[in-house]
Amino acid sequence: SPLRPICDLRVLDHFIKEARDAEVAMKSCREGCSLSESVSVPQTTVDFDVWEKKNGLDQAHEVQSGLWLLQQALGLLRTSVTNTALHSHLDNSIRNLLSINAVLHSLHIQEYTPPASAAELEGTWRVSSATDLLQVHVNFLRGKVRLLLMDAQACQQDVS
Amino acid sequence: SIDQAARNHGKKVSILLREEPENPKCFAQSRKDFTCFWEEDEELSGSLDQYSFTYSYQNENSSRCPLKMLPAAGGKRLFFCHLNRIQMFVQTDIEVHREGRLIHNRSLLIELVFILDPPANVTVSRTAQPLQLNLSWVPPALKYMDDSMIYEVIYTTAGSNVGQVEVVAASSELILRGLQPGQMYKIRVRVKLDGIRYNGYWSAWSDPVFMET
Amino acid sequence: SIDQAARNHGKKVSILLREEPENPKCFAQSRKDFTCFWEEDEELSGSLDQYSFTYSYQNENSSRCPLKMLPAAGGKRLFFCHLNRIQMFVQTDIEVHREGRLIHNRSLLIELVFILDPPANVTVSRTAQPLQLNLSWVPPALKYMDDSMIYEVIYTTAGSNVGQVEVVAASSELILRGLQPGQMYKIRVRVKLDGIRYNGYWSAWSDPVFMET
Repeated sequence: SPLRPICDLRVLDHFIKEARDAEVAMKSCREGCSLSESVSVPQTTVDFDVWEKKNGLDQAHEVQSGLWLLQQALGLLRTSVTNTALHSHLDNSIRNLLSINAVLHSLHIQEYTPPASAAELEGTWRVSSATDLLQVHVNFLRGKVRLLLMDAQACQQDVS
Repeated sequence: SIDQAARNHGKKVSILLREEPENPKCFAQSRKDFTCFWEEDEELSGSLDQYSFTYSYQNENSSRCPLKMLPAAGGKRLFFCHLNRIQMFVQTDIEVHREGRLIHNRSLLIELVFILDPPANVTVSRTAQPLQLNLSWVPPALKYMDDSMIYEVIYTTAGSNVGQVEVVAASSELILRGLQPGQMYKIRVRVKLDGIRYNGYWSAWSDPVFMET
Repeated sequence: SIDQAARNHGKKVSILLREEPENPKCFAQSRKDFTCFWEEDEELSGSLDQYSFTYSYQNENSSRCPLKMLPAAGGKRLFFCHLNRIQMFVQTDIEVHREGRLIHNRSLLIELVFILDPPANVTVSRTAQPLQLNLSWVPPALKYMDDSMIYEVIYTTAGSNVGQVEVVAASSELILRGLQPGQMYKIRVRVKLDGIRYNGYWSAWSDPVFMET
């Protein structure tokens, strides 16, 4: 069956709220919640003038590579955290990232081929604390991911 | 309570047996709780170890889900698989084999097969106006999903078989207007996800509440 | 108009002086317009060139923002910095020094400190039903943000001090129901971002509109 485009942005808003719940849980975590080594993360910052000048493919690529980096980073954090309450938040966050990829796929945004290593990606930086990582995660979803979904071509004709 | 949860679960199974022609029948109850099952005649069914239930999410290897068997009414048996790790917005492919032979297969999106618990604490009270009743209820507790729920309210008078139905979206209260005087009304509510982000089946009806106009 | 813009700006400053304990107080008005300020006693404050306001976005060098000073009521002075180049969804670190000594510092996300202009063209009309009024307004024009706005509507009868409040999300109209007959209603609306992607403070109230039931 042809995939229905998922245009309701509340899907993403839901993931944003859960990402924030994970960030809050991490902030109050006292034991077994540290990151074992520093990880590469995407730039979250949005200057609207700059963003609007990029073409759709570049915007999509920036979002997809960021989502991939966050998947790797959260996966690593998942293995270094021992706190069980956090496990459930992190499992959920990782599943949500996969779901966001599925949403992008439903909007006919070109499939992303991940690089062999994060070092190949431009515009990344490193964080060494779990709290910073989860903050980047929230800010990335609220910012670039939401902007990309909002402008998705597949949803433009959708005036029902 | 656990009793209540078991009763709700049983009702959901009945709803699917009635509503869903495909097999296995599957439903999500929350974002972490997905169940599939199918029914067989006791006489024709085999032992549990003859069956295998496998599922795979897009681009993932397939996994096996352990099965449980339960006797059911009318000489039937139900075979259940229950998943805690679920992935939404991604196609899920399901296969059931019996002794190596494929007996059921189905592809679905988990976010489209929700059955919620019925609305709780349905409460009715009189309003300042004579032929109106104020109705409210508590939506099933699903974090961040209550803005996607729609409700159906059915109300009937004691003698009558035909009920009047109202549909309510994204609100958990309703004023029933234009009622008949001096009647005992019986009111029930059910809930479903609205089909925009999430979809599924209508829940069971809530326990009824009664009020005289 | 420029007058209107200046009046709106002044109202936003008053709102922050009342609502925001931290210093400097900062607000965004649009995607390209971010202002910070703090207040000092005229007698204790220095000359403008004693102060420096610096800000930096994560992973960037810090920049200096030129300051302006304005006299305010009650023997106060306000020091303002206005940024045109703004970055959202990233932490902004702000420091204010006076003669080399740090007097204020604050970290914030610009997209979380919006104050919008109040809703415009608030319009009220009668409906077919007697004790209802139809209300609509025009949201502030902000690209990317119109689906993130929530509104508060307050309506009071002439004699009364207590208003009734309704909250509206993602719609710019409302039907007021259950009003009292033969009353003059005064109605005002304010707006805020909903807190998911963008957040901030409640705007000033719109100019009131009046309608008799």
